[in-house]
Amino acid sequence: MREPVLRIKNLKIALPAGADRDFAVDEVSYDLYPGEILCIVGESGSGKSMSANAAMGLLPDLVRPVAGEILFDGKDILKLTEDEMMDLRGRRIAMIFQEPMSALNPLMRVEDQIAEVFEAHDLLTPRDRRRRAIELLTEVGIPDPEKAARAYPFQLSGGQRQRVMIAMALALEPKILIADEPTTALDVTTQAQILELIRDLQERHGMAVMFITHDFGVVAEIADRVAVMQYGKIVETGTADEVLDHPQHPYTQKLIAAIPKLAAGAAPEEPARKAPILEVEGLNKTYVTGGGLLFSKPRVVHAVNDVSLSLAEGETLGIVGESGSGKSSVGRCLVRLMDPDSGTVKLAGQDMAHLSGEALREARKSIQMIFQDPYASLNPRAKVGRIIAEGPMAHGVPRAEAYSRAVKLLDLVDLDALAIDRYPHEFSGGQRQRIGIARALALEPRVIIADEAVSALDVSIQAQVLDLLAELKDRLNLALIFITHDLRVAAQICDRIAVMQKGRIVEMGPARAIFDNPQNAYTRTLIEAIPGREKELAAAG
Amino acid sequence: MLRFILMRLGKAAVILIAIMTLNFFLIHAAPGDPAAVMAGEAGAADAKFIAQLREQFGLDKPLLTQLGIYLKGVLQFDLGFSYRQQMPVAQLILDRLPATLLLTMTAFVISLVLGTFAGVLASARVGKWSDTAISSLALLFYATPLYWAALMAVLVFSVYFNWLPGFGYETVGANHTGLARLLDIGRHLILPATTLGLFFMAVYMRMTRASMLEVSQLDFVKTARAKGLKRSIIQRRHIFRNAMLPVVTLAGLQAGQLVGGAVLTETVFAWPGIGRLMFEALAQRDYNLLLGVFFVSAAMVLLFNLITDILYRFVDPRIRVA
Amino acid sequence: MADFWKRFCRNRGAVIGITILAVVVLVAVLAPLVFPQSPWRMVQRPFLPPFSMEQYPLGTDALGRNVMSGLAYGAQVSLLVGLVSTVAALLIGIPIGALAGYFGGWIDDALMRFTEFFQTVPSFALAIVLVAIFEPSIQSIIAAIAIVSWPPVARLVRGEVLSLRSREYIEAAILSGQTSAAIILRQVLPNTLSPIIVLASLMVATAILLESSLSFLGLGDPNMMSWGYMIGAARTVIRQAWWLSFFPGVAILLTVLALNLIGEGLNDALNPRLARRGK
Amino acid sequence: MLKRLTTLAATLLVSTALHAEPVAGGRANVVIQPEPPSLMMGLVQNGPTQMVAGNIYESLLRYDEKLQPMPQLATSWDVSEDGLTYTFHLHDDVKWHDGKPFTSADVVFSADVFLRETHTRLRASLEHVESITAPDDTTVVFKLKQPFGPFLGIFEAGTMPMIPKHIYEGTDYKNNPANNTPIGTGPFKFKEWVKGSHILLTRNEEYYEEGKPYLDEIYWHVIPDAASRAVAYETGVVDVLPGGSIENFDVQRIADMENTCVTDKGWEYFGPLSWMWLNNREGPTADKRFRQAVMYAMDRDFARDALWNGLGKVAAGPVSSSTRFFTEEVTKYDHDPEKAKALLAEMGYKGEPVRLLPLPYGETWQRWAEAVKQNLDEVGINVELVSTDVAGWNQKLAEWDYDMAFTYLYQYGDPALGVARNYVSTNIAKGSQWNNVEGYENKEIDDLFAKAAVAVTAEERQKLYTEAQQKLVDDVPVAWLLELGFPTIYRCNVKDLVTTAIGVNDGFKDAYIEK
Repeated sequence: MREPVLRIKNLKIALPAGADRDFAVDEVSYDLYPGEILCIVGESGSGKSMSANAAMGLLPDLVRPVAGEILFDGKDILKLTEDEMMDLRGRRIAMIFQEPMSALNPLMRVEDQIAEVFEAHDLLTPRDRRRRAIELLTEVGIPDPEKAARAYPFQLSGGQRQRVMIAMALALEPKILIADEPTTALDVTTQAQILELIRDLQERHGMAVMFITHDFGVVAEIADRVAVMQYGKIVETGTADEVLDHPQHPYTQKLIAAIPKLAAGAAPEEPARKAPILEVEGLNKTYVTGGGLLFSKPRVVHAVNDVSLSLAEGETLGIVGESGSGKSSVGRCLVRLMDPDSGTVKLAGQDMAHLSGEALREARKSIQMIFQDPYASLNPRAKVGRIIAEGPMAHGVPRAEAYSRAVKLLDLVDLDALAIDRYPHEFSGGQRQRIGIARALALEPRVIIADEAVSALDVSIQAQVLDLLAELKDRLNLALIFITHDLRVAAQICDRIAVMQKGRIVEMGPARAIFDNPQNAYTRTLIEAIPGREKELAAAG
Repeated sequence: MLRFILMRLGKAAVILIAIMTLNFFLIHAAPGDPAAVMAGEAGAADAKFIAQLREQFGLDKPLLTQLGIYLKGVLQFDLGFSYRQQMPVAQLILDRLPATLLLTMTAFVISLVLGTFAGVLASARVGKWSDTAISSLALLFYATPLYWAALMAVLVFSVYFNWLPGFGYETVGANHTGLARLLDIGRHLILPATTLGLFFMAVYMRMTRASMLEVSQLDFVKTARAKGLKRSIIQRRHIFRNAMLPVVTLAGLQAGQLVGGAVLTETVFAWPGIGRLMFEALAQRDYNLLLGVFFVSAAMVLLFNLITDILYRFVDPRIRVA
Repeated sequence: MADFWKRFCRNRGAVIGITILAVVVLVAVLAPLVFPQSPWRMVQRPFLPPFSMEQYPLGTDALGRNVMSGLAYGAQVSLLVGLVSTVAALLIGIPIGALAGYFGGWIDDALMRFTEFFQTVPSFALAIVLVAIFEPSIQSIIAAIAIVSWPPVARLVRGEVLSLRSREYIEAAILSGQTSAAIILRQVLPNTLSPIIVLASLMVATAILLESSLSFLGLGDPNMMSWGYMIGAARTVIRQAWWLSFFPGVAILLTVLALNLIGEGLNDALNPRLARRGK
Repeated sequence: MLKRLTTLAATLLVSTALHAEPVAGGRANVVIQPEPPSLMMGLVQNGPTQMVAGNIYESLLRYDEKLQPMPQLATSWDVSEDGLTYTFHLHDDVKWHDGKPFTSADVVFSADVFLRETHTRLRASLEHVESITAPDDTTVVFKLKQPFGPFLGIFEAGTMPMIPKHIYEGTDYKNNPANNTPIGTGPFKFKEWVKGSHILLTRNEEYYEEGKPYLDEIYWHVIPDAASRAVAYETGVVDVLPGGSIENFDVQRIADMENTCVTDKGWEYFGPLSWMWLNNREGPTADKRFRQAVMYAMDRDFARDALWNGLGKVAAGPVSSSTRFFTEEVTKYDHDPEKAKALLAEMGYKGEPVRLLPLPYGETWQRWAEAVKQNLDEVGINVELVSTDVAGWNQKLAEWDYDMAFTYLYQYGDPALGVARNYVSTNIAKGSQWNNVEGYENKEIDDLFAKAAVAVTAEERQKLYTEAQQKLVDDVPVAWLLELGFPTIYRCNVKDLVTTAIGVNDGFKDAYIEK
């Protein structure tokens, strides 16, 4: 076997006093070989990006390595001076980050930011730097590189920014590229492109890539080898195939089992549909932005464009789409958190879209929502009991009764009755999402809209919440609209799926049919972009 | 850009007229009027004399008519006539404005330059003793009553050591010309400008420090470090430029406020500026003059807000293009 | 609460601040007991230097009044004006900010133009005019300070409410059928409390400075002995009696410093988020 | 306190040092406070205007410190036996600053036309005049309707300044552009006025008195801050601090400086007398016993010593001791809190609040009000200080909206000019701060003042005024405080600065700077 380009041996990184554990990384060892892509996988808080940051000398202020070594070119990086580190960074080891939105300086032109890499290492003349910047932008596949070079970051899309980041990382032909969740913030189709680009460049330049991610789908797409981390320790390493197909460690097994399977869930043929409880007809919503008093020209965005759909009792309808597709706007129009411009929303025969005041208040009891962010969706200053009981009380249920019902609801979502007297911050993300569900159920609705309800959760928690939702739906005979960007999640839970693009529903049908036989080109692109799909199909096939 | 400026000017005009109207009513709500004051100063007066004055000043007309006349004048860039001073208001203000602008702008520059410099320094040594020293000093300046600092400065530097003049704009009666005059004014400027600047120096220092620390936590700083850039370049090019955005906003707000807010400093140092002019005009119910001073100081605020916005558009490309 | 105290006390400055403030409050409360005579009473020869007579450790002023007693009674005025005017400013600023932030649209526009308007008039000049017009008295001073200091409150509250407004728990409250009033009072405002408390502690400091500045210019309540008045009265005699302006100045400085330190401590303890934002 | 007094008294002595031969040349740097609104003395007669413009404009006479008339534009004058005809003989070679000759026509224009319209105080005196005529270019004759005792006292520059007829006749006086470049006959000409900075007067080379003035120019410094004015003197920027230009608290320190002379002379004509208006119409102050209690409660000696550097005198009554017909034979009000308490108890005063308006003219007055409030508090009078600015103070007095209010007024040398106006019931009218503001009504007093004004002989007038003073002091219509002693501070090498009863106001004509 070849010599590893980077060896991490018994690395221990201490966390500041008062953290939930002593070491972010505990006795971690692994090697990175030239020309391979090593994926470090783990859920949030597993310490998966710590060792990479240590290799760059970019650990947060209060976090420091206390034992072990990181060998690069025969030298221990941890023992290098800051000047030696500076020489290493960018030239020998480069790094790209998760948030392309904030990883670029908003006040500098793209070309200047790329040129800085050469400047930092005293290479090339200013003019050559600029020329190279454009070459690099061309190489990472940015359309109109000349123009992009003159642009400011905010003028580029997320995917383009990540390409700029990659261009900067590639500038000095480093031996190692560290990619810290580089596609997590991107839409699925963009993600597929970026993954392909990284793969492609890695092969062309023969770099070693350390790719940090939480997403096994991404691992399946890109990894040569995999290291799985939990609580600061590596629990399993191996080639991609070994780990994905035959995980040895129970944690790895659990994680992989929790991934929603594309082929799972819904039956092959459409079940007999019950009577519709919600019928949406010709829904429209446009935003006007900009447009001052007198002078500037307003910009019109058609967020919801002539959307019609229906939802049967006990049915789960998925609305999927990338960011900006209008899927959330549809959900918000349905509950009237947003007023549609036109169209009807018939809930059990009553048109929600044109109610107001007391009538709207009353009608909303039947249609409730579960939100995305488990932290922002609960009032931090209210106890859980109040959070759940408030709705019924607002509708005239006496306090004592509302609270006793809250206890029952907590039981329903598998939480302890004692939770009633505690504050939201005392709960984990998954538990909070359960509280949110209990709150939505408190008014005994017939329809629940779940807006990206599991997107912020780790995959293992996500699986539990999805199971809970499925169970509750059956027990309470609820109809569910499930809005998500994650097609795997949609595939697992939905009976039918509506695919949205630019405010329109481009395709709608039974989940199975959509995945197996998409009719629309965009739907096809979406499905093909699902990371790990091919591998999964291959394994299933 | 031009459209932007025109729009802002239009808005400013509306605000100005609203301010003038409010102040007009406020001032007329005060007991006494310029006729009573001037009668009082005349050394002897009777009701007839005062009535004559009122008629002469147009104070016998209904209040709304007076307001109309005044606003009409303002729209024609005529700030009226000060009966007490027997001069056009615009001229009185123009006589005093340079002194105020000199004082406040010097204080502004001193405080902005030293404040941000100290803030950058402190943020670079966060947690070390030099940071503690700078931060404590800033806190101290922040809590010091401006006028008291001025008095103490006079006591120490002017009375006790006799190093610097403790009052006035220039040596009265010295009749310096050219460079000598500039130097003379400069010497007179040191104490007032410094004491006026102390508070704002503290403000800018604290803000710069906080902003630098905040920006240094942002992702693009990590990107810059990952490129292998030197710390000093990162500090200057990446952190400082971004950290200055909120400081610029604040500075713009305060530069405008300074013009009207220098009353105390001008009082302690007998600085012949419009702050004191306002105070005198107020005591004498010199309506037109007082309104004029308000007009000018409010216009200054709006002007500086506009300058800030324009500056901001140059510094921050997001606003420029969007 | 205990947790809050722990975090608060971790800030050494805050502990110093609260100690100083406690002393000032104590002095203000005990003033009538320690100095039963009016602070205006002429008790000794004028311009008695400090530390020359045990009975009058800080000397006497131009009329032979006890400076020490004046300082003690001045603490009452400073604290009273600081507190009451801040409460008044909050009572103006919070509703305006909350309404503007919650309802948005033209209500927001109108209220914010109104606020902007007040920010365009130089605030100290406006305070001077207001006090002069309504004649200097404790009420007019408090009113003037409140009128010039509410806009930052309104802006802060509006900003907070605006960001809370789109929080999902507010949307959940709307969906659960709660009325706007209930949502503002029960869901929104309690969550803006931390930054408001921090701002309020700094506003008390600013109000004390403002009151002292007004008194310094001779626009204080002539019947109340205040620190600003003492400095203002001492200004003309600063050459022969430095102590008359020095001691009250130190008193203001310490009190304002204490409040600022407390503000920073509160900031650290109440909202780490805002602490990072600085200001 | 005693030590302070002796020092200042000693300094006062120095000022009357020996005279040497006058030297020509030099510039006097003088403080002017506040900045005058205008220098056109025919239109504005307030303190600062008179102080500066007193060197530009002149009247027919000047007065020595005993208030005896001295020649100015008039070289001599005759009074007829019946006291009804006053004839003035003018200098024959006087020129206005613009070169035009000054003649008796200017006098007639000034007194009979211009000032009658613009000068409220003179207008009252001119009521007694039947006609003003100019038989020839150098003679002016005033004919009176009835004898008017103080008539010879109104020919002072501030009271009857000579206005150039050729500039003002037939114009709108108030808006005449010449108001900005005043033209007089005085020893100094107007040169420039930089508002907020200084006023410069230069020597009138054509002045009709041989060799005078000695100074080349007078530079009036506008320094609007009392402490700064003191510093300006200390640092040598200014050489003369006219009375009232620095805070009283600074006087002692400045007076102690080397080469510094102090005089309290030069105010005899004005005889500034301070008192508190007591509203005789309503409230506790309407009760004579309350007003007497106020007199007993006040420690006026303390105020003089602590606030006025021991200068001035405790006022005996309505007439200043430098004014003609003053008498000491009146009831004395010493500081006697017990007597005050007894009087209050007698009238049944229950602590009703009384509002006290300080005079908004600087720190001394504010401190004085505080001291008086404390004095009154100590005998049980519930005083509430009301803070006002100049405008508010004027308004409140003019509208009688007060209980007690500080003030000080000039007496112009004669009770008929500067005293009667404040006590006679015919002079009760809203809208003025100078008349019978307290609302005192007493027929006897009205009669006494009326008779005294037109009595022909001095003895007769003295008798009537003595009686009036005695009655007034018993009634206490207002609470008299001090005859104010305004110290003029100057470098001792500035000689002959104060030579008349109006002091610095017309003093630079004779002043010179010793080399």
